[in-house]
Amino acid sequence: MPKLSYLKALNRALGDELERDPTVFVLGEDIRAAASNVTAGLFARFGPDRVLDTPLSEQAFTNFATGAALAGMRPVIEFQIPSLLFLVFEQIANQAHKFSLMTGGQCKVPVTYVVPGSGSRTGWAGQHSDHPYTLFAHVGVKTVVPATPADAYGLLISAIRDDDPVVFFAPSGALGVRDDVDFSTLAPVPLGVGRVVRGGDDVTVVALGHLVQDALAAADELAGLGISVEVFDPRTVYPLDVEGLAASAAKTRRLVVIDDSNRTSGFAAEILAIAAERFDLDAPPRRVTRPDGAVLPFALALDRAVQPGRDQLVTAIHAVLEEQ
Amino acid sequence: MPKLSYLKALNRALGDELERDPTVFVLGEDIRAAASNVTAGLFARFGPDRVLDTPLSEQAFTNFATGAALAGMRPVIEFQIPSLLFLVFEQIANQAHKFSLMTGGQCKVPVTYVVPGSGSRTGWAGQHSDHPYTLFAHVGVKTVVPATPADAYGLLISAIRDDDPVVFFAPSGALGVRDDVDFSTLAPVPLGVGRVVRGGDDVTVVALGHLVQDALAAADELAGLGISVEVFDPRTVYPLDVEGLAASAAKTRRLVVIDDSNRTSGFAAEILAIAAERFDLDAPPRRVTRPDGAVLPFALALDRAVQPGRDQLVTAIHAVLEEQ
Amino acid sequence: MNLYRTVRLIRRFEERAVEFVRSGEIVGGIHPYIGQEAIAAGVCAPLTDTDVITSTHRGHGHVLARGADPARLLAELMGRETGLNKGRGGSMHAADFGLGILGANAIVGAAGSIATGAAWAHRRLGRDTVAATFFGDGAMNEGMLLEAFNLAALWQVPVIFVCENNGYATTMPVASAVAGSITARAEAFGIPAVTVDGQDPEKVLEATTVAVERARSGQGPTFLECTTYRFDAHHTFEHRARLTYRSTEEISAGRSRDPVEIQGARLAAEDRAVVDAEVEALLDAAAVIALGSAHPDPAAALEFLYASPEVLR
Amino acid sequence: MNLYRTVRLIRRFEERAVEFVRSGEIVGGIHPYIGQEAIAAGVCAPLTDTDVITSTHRGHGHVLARGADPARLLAELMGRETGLNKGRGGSMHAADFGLGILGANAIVGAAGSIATGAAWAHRRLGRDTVAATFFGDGAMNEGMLLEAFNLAALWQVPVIFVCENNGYATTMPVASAVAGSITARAEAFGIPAVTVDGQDPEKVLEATTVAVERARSGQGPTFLECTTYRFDAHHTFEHRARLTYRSTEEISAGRSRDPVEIQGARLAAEDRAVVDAEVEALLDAAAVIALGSAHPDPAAALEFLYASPEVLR
Ligand SMILES: Cc1ncc(C[n+]2csc(CCOP(=O)(O)OP(=O)(O)O)c2C)c(N)n1
Ligand SMILES: Cc1ncc(C[n+]2csc(CCOP(=O)(O)OP(=O)(O)O)c2C)c(N)n1
Ligand SMILES: [Mg+2]
Ligand SMILES: [Mg+2]
Repeated sequence: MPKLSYLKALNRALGDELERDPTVFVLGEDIRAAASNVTAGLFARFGPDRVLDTPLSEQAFTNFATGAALAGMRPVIEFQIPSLLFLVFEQIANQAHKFSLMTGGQCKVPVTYVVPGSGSRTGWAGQHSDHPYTLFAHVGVKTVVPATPADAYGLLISAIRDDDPVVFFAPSGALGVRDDVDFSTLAPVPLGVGRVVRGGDDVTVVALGHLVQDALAAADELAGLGISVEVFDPRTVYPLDVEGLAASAAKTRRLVVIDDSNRTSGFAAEILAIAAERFDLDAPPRRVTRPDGAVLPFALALDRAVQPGRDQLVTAIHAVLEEQ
Repeated sequence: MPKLSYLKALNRALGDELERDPTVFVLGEDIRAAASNVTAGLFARFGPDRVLDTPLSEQAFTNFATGAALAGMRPVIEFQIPSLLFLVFEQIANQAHKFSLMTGGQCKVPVTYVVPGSGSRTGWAGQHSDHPYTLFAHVGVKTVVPATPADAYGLLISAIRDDDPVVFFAPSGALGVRDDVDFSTLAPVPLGVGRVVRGGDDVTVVALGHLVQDALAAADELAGLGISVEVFDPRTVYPLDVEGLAASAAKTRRLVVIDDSNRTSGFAAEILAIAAERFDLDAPPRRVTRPDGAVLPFALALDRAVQPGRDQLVTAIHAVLEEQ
Repeated sequence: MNLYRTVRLIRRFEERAVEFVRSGEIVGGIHPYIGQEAIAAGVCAPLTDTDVITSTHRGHGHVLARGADPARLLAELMGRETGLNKGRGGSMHAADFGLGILGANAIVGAAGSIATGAAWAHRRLGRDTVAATFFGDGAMNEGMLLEAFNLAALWQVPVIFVCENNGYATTMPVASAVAGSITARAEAFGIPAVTVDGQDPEKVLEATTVAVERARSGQGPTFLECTTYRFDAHHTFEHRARLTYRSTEEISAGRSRDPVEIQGARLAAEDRAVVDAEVEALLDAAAVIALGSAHPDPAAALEFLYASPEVLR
Repeated sequence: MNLYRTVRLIRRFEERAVEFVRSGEIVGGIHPYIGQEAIAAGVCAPLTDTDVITSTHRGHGHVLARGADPARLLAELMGRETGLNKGRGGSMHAADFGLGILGANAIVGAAGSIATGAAWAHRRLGRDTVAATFFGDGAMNEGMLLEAFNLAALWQVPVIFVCENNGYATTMPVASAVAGSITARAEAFGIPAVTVDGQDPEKVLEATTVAVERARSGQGPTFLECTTYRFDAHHTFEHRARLTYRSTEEISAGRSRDPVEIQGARLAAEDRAVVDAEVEALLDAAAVIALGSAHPDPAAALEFLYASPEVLR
């Protein structure tokens, strides 16, 4: 079977949707030259009206996309850096997200915001290493963080076709992932539906994006000790597949979340809150996250120290297995 | 004893700090005319260099304050509307917050961001009714939401004197609160220290800002039924007084949180996550929040329907008391 | 005649709305457009059916001039189900997509880029749409609006930037807030800019006609600075607060150039009386309709939150 | 002589830094300043001890021209404890508050308003500080920078806005990104603006001297557009990616006006050789120091997160 990389999956999804739907267009910085590679070849294929290089005017071009959406188009914006989403937080959370309700349902704003390379970028330091999916989930903007090339393809297609704004985070740590993929099976993946990536009986590990790989590695490692780990990837942070999560937790009765957000009120906090409200567990659940207020230091070992990783995950799994 | 209103407490705190420390100055929109009343009289008292009317340039004046802080001053910014914090999210979360670590501790950024009138403003609708304290707590910016005039005074003083950025939310619903206050007892209130507002034995209700009053009213109502409610006000969302909370929960062994954030990954989610990790409770904890993705509709009854309120709180308290 | 009817309609609508704020039928107050009516009237007159506008916190005039039903606007201000936005938006979000009104916007400076995107998209979709976007002098200091000027100029977007310079952003005088010159800011982006007497509907119409022509024929954006004066409060809260940032002399000087009178003087007295009576009858009827309309059901508070409603849990 | 020393120092520092990126000693890459050295040199020369600067993602030149120790800058790029920022900042955040270097900034357009606030505050605190803030042509489209122009002009802040127009924002040519004119944008805010040959350190110095004088004497901001050319990649990642947005002819034309050669030609050959040798010795020593410096302890990863450290839990 041919290999498909995560990055190439994004590129393919964009190309397919541009091809299929003439109202789709892509805009962003350096997307013509495809500096991030996500839009490679698209300018040549679709021309300047469908692949629009923007000046460094993030706020205006984000609202520009909202306006274009109000006029009937489906813009996809590529953002070069995760923190650019901070710069346009008003434009997404307070404009695009609110138009439907505020106008009494007169309009829709189908814009997709893609961040290829979210999270630590190995040496890009404090202002370029955020992974802010929790922020958008909290305000109620649909938020996806795919882990695999096939999910990246399928969720990007769904995000573009969705009638609401969707923020799509492609973690730096996942961009290089390559999988064997039968291209004919590539298909839309619905928002809000999680996936059991690996079945297990003793504990459920919830992981998103690049951390799914860490979770699988931890599961492999622990399998050697006779511990059976189930890995659940919600794929969409909001809306969240609570039922899928509940089913897994009901089976394993133990829960650990690994989350590349800050601890306080992060994605993991929501999972633990749901667990507290609804799940019947045999041990207190645990979370492995960035520390509160985390700013990623430049020096590589420090950057790594601030990110949740496999070792902490393994420790947390042992802890929930020992406790009752 | 004289009455002190919450609004007047803010005004008094600003006046006292401007008086005490020549490096303090206030900037914002219409603060000279004191459109919000928070800065009433300050322009006449301290002049244009200390009370600086800004043009509508929120991003630049927020960074301007960061620059002034780097030069040794203690700026206080008044924001007219909570959603203006969305507009300057990058400037607070990605600039002011990160300077200390990124520079290896070479500098500090003691800026205070004050939002008088956060949350629903009764008829100001979708884009003016946010109460975004969770967002700042999540990124690790110090965040306070005082409930009473004395706390408003004391926490604003502490926020201004703190060497880090602090976001200060004064809820619309609390601005009119007036308490009997012995002015000689007004004093700084430390960040990160909660308060048991009302002692009780059967259940702990965690509430912030204007919701403390709702919690007290619910406690009064339930006292009539023989239910003893403890009301815990963390006052600071981040850093959070986990020990104070833990002590209360250990006593009552039941927990309800009322929170004017959206549900997903809100402040209440963090409290429930901590409960799941650390507390030994007799019933699953509950949260009463805004719904996910909430946009406040204009029509008053709809606006009210989307906010967490006393009735839902009472229902939730009954629920945790009935469950085990 | 039409221009007069529009300015008169806006004026009387606003005066009545202020009364409804006082009586409590309108909750949350409004930003009255009184004094600035000539701009909405003059800008909207040359627009055609396929054109679009965006508006501001001070938006009733724009919405009415663009042809919205006063009864539905009033019902919106009263939060009724028959309102333009089904009572979900209120004063600062009034929209009527059927008329190309993409909404008032409560964030100063936000709508310019939305209008630019909409105009560009309509053009891309093969329509000959022109967009007009209103904003105040205060908005000239918002970076996101200045960014929009750049996009519009770069891509020759058919958008007309209408700056209503009423001398103040709330209490902040324009001279203390805007360094340099308003029109120079637009010109710096290569956008032709003119200053127009914003109290005279015909002057505004004239300038807009030129701008519409430029836009329609693919020559891109135009910037109109319309000088005007706000006769009433920034917002009705000011009726209770005592903010002293304008002298009484300044206010009466400002009021002396009343767009309703300026345009009214161009009509025969009897014609004017006919229009006035018509407007009054229309607004009487609007009030009856609005006041008689149902309040939305609180159980439906989250209707319309998502275009794809399955998200809610 | 000093100007030559500075441009030569920056050039050789950057060439060595690019090597260290290749060898893996510098992780994450850098934005080389090669070709633009005259601007940093010319702007920083007339500044005095109490002045401050802010810098950009392409910041090594500014930091060196302002007098930072090359060993500590290099150590920073290598993430070492002896680095300017103790290895916490890296290339895009290099700062030295002792020298008034308020930091490079990784967000395009952000630093202009920070510099404006710092300059205003120093002035308020009784110092005669002038701030110089560097940014690229791409930043001219960031609203927050345009807003800063307004604040600086309104309040007559002693800040010099230095636009390094190297013709591109990453791959985006300035003509496709900036409608109108760069200097007109500053002038529209009432800020005097000049265009300077950014390849000639003396020309830059001359223009800056006038600007510093204006600022120091309370006459407010000045805007300098320095035309220049980036000889190398936008970022070292481009050494691996094949981005084709500049023709080879254009690149060689751009490189033909080399600031090191322009300034070098003004020196006697032997003087130049002395400086070159000195610079090489300095950088040799810097490399030894940097490479020999300790890596920070991962256990201290969150040191400095708060100025008041009690927050961490
Ligand atoms: C971005 C933003 N900043 C501040 C406000 C609060 N505010 C609402 S209207 C207004 C003044 C606007 O002045 P101008 O643009 O001149 O319009 P005018 O009110 O005079 O019509 C302010 C400060 C806001 N709504 N949005
Ligand atoms: C606000 C923002 N947008 C985008 C980026 C990504 N980015 C970094 S440098 C750059 C180009 C900057 O161009 P210019 O200002 O001309 O400076 P130059 O790189 O040419 O020195 C871009 C797009 C960023 N860091 N910040
Ligand atoms: Mg105005
Ligand atoms: Mg450039």
